[in-house]
Amino acid sequence: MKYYTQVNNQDFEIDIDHEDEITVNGETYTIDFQTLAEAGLTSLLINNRSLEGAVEERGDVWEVLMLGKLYAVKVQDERSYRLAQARGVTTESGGGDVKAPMPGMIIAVPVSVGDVVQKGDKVIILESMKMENELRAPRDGVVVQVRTEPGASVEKDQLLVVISEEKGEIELEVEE
Amino acid sequence: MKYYTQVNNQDFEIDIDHEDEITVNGETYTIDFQTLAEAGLTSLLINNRSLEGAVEERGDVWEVLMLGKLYAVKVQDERSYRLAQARGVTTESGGGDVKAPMPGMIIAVPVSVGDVVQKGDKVIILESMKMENELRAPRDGVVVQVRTEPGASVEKDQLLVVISEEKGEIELEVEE
Amino acid sequence: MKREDGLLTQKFDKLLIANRGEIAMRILRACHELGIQTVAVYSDADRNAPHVRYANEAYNIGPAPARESYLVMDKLIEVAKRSGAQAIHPGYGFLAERAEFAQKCVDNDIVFVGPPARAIAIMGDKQEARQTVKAAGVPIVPGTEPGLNDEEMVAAADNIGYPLLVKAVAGGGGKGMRPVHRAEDLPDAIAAARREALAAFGDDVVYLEKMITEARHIEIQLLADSHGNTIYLGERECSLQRRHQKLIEESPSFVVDEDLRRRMGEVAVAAAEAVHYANAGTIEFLVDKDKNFYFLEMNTRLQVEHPVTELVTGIDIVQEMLRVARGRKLRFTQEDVTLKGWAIECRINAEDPYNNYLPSTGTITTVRVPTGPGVRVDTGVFPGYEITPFYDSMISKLICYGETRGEVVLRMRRALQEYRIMGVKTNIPFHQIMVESHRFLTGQFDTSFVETRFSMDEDDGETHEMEAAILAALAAHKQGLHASQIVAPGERDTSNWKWLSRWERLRR
Amino acid sequence: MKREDGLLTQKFDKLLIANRGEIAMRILRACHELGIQTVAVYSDADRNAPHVRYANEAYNIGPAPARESYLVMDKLIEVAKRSGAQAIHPGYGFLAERAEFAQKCVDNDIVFVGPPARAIAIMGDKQEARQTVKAAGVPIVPGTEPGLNDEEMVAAADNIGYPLLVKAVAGGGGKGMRPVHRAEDLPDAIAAARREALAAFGDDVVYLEKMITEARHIEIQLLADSHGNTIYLGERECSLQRRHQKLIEESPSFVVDEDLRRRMGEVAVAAAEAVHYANAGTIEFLVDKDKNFYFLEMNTRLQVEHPVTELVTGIDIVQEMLRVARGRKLRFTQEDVTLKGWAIECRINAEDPYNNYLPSTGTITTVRVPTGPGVRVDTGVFPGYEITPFYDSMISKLICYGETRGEVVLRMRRALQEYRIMGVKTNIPFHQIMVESHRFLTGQFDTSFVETRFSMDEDDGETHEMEAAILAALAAHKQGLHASQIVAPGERDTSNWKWLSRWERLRR
Repeated sequence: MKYYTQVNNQDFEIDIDHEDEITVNGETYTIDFQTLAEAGLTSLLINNRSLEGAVEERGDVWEVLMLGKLYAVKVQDERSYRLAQARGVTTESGGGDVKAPMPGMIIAVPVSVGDVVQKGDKVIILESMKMENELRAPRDGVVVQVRTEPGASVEKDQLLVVISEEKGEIELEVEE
Repeated sequence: MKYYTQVNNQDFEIDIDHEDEITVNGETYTIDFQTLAEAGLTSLLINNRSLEGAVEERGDVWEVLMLGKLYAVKVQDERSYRLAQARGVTTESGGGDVKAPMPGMIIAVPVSVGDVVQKGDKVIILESMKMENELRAPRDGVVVQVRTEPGASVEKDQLLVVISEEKGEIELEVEE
Repeated sequence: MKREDGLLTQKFDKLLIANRGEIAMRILRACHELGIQTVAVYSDADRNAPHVRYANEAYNIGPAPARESYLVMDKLIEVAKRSGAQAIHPGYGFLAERAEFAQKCVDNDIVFVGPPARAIAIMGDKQEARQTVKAAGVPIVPGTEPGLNDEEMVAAADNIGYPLLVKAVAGGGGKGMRPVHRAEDLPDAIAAARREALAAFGDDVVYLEKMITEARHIEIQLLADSHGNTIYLGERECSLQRRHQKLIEESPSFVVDEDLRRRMGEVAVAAAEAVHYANAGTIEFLVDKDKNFYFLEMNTRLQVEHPVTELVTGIDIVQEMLRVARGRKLRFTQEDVTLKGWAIECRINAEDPYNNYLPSTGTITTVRVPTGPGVRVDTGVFPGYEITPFYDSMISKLICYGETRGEVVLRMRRALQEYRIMGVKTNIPFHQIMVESHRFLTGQFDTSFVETRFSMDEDDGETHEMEAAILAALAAHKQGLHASQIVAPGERDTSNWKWLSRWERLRR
Repeated sequence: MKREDGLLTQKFDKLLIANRGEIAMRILRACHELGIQTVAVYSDADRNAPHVRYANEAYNIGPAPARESYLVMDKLIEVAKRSGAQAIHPGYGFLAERAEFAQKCVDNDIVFVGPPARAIAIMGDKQEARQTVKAAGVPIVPGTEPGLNDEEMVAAADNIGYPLLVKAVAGGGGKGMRPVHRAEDLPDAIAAARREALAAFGDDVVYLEKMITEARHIEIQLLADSHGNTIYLGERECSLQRRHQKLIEESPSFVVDEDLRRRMGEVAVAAAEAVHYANAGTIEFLVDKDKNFYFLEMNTRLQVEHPVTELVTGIDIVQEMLRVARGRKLRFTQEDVTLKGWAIECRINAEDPYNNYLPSTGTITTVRVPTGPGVRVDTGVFPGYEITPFYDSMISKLICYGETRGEVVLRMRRALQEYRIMGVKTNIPFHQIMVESHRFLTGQFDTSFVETRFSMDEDDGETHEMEAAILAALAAHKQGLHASQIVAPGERDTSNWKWLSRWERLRR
């Protein structure tokens, strides 16, 4: 079975047809893959290299924690991949959403609809865990929606601001 | 609901009718009982005393590990208790069985059928984990069965020797 | 013995811990090692927390917000009386530096394991603290009086010069504090500091202080008994901070030699004696590049980073706090205190270093702490523990000890690699990159290093994208195989898949 | 550098660990802290073991029985060559004291992290060892030559006097050893010792030795480099044993003063130098009640109980082993070695102290290790780990450190209480009763204490039958409630209940 994976902007085509063998971008490796009793932990021997990773499906990505580092891996089987290609959906979709990373209270909203922002600009100040936290624009673009206001209490993952890459995309983004 | 419990030869009658209250041998306590995310762990606040116990059902007893000590608790609801009383089954049944506590090889069987043994006498020498382990008579009595021989490989919990309290009990024990 | 200034010392055999998390666990352990019975308190959010399970007794004190539970003095006093606890240890944070609470304990004949109320009050008022220690001959940083209005402060700022700091009188731990580099930013900074201080401490009085640049934050740990003996237990290097939150602490410091240690120690003892201090406390200093040191503030409590001092001195500070509070004399003179080896602490927080260090809430699913030689973990979390917005985001303290700084850094590197925390994001990658960085290894850092000269992109360690992709693909494949055995292949149903994933975990 | 006697020292950056369990983890950690790449080997039973997951590379070497995997020298040499490992650390047990293996490594140009093969061979032959050290002026226990037949031994026994010990020439760790108190028991004991030695070591040659009564087992840790420098790192008190298996070790010893330590240390160094020893090793002594000490044997390897020495000396013994094997000089002279504080180790075994200490097999379901100040845990198990009859029953080593023995005993008590291991029975209750016992607290014990004067019934601590009954009833009740929501109440169906129990766990 073929899988299309993407992590940190790197793509890997992975074929899994045998229990003890894997092909990655055309190169074949001997493997021994085990899921462990501790929730989410896995052990992989690949050409006798040993790797332990914690793997959890979270939303539409697989999170892999390995040697202290966290990787978000998008995994698609052939069918999903082809469908996505046909639809023209890029893996960047949703990249303009600013969501609340935790519950809290909005202290300030330094942007308004129509503002042009650059990646890294402050768009929301959220108080939580006794600290003021700055939420920043995930990309260059135009503020197309502001869904909150100072003083509002927000839940985790609540959508606060939407930034579109170009003005023409506004409709499309909202539909998604 | 009433439960009859027995642990280390002590009996406790326990009534559980409310979530935050328990009656033990007629005395009532305020409780807050929680099962934790780690398998088998529980937390009990009883009149504000805090106890953490690991609880697992194992065979016909509940094993409770608390403050480093392991307790084997027999728990019967009213119906099972009455039935058992009616049948006259005592909690001592099976106390004459010598089973293999782990897999291994039989080194010696120092007793034969018909031997009179005292509690603590060697009845089997089993090699396992690179050590010779002595299995001892669990009570005074007469050897009524020897189900193994030197050189035999045995599995965990395999019945090796049966010791009857009195000769007359032989039939009954075997039937059980 | 009861003193005028609110110091009560007497024997006790049952103690209430007015705190939660890792520090509650730390105090519980010290009590149990001394044979003292323990009483825990918990908010509705903490019923299953380790400190509740580990204590001899536990009492609910209200809803999750600290203001309705851990900060309600009368509830704590009432639980102490009800349970028969003759002493209260406040830990750090919450009520630890509230003179009123220390006094309330004493008024109820309960030993407060800390300094006298009067000492807390003086040192808690940053301005009074500065005046008091200045009079005792302790060098201080130039700044303004408190209680000026915004306009007066703006005027005073020019005399002090930039950069400067806006600081809340009631502040601590970086809250209610703002650095200002240009005059035009001052009004906003004053407003922000007032707002934060009001929210955190109910008091919006602020003042200005000169900012010492290229400064190191170095603090001296003190121990004092109620018989007039005060000693210092060497220094802690705490320069690695972000937004005034300490991230890595170590002892000894790279830049402190025997002579500087003795001079700072003696000044710190003088500062404490100026307020008739008792129990454990810390004098924080700024040390500039010419090794001049200035009094910053006194923390009149146990500190988060106390373990590094415990490891290099061999003295259990929390046990000493309890002994001193019982009225015993210190078991050490200054000459008995020797430093051996090196210790480093990394604070492991639930936050995302790749996303502006935003706190990460959620439920911790898996925890495996590093063990083995030279590794200590002080933690209050466990699988099933929920990181909530109610309390701070610290998960644990990972502390390593060894013969030399080099050995400890390498040990920390392997301990960070061993640590497994799933369910929330953590700052372990931050620590990993930091302990590999040239500047950390060579001790070339000051308090502004993390914010101005450190980046997560500096990572020159290996990354393992391909291996991560393989693990994810194999996990997805294995989940798919299970699923196909159960449900007919077809349109992917997410809820169903999730159930199957759990079901698979169950079957293992 | 390659010596005639089988000592090869040279730089290496990749090492194979020819072991498993906690000691494999210990060595892996030391390697990673020194930047050495690691190669693990594993039997079919150990695919998921931590040492496999933690190493950089891992190779299967055969079926679960050690004789078909961990003891097969050629497989290990082959994996070392295949993986490019230039060194092998044998740990303890398995091939650690097989001169043939040490020599095979050297013949293949692989560094054996241990002494020269010749030293292993001499010290491994108990009789030759006695003769060699006797010639070097080391006091030894009276006994017979080896290789006598049963009749000759029975005749010789009368000259030695009872009680005496039957010991296997190839023995170690209590295997192939039998105490004999009366002449009539001697023939059986010889037979049993021969049988056990044959099974364990493939060699049934035994000899007799006088049994020193009321003796303490005290050993001296040595470190030697390949440049002729040998130092001692103080003593370990290992008298608490059962059937010659050590259960609790500590450093320093209650009965060793500065003078005795120096004299034993110097004798130990002389014994090691007599065989041109290199790397880490231990001289075991029996110390009688008049503080006479007798050479018992030399362990030519790292010992299980090395951590207590690490904690009181501050020296990482495993890292030193690796440095010395790379040909480096010792970084310490004898004068640099100072003891500070006290350390105690409890071996946590999967065995039932209430049932004649029978080993307990099964799968470990839950593990929560104690943490916090002064606690170190060296372990190789985890949830899902199966305790099998193939390997020994040690789960972990729990080591506590503190200023004084009293502090450490109290710390050990709380650490034992914190430890949670579910799925198999453990000897934690044994340790709990021991650390509370008057004789342990006052240091009044010898090697026969556990077997002859200690009983699990001595427990005068509290027991909590009622609380255990309540927990069990509540758990049963909760399970029943869940069950009644799913299946119609009626005849109890065990398989169904078990499923529900798991289902409940899943839903939490």
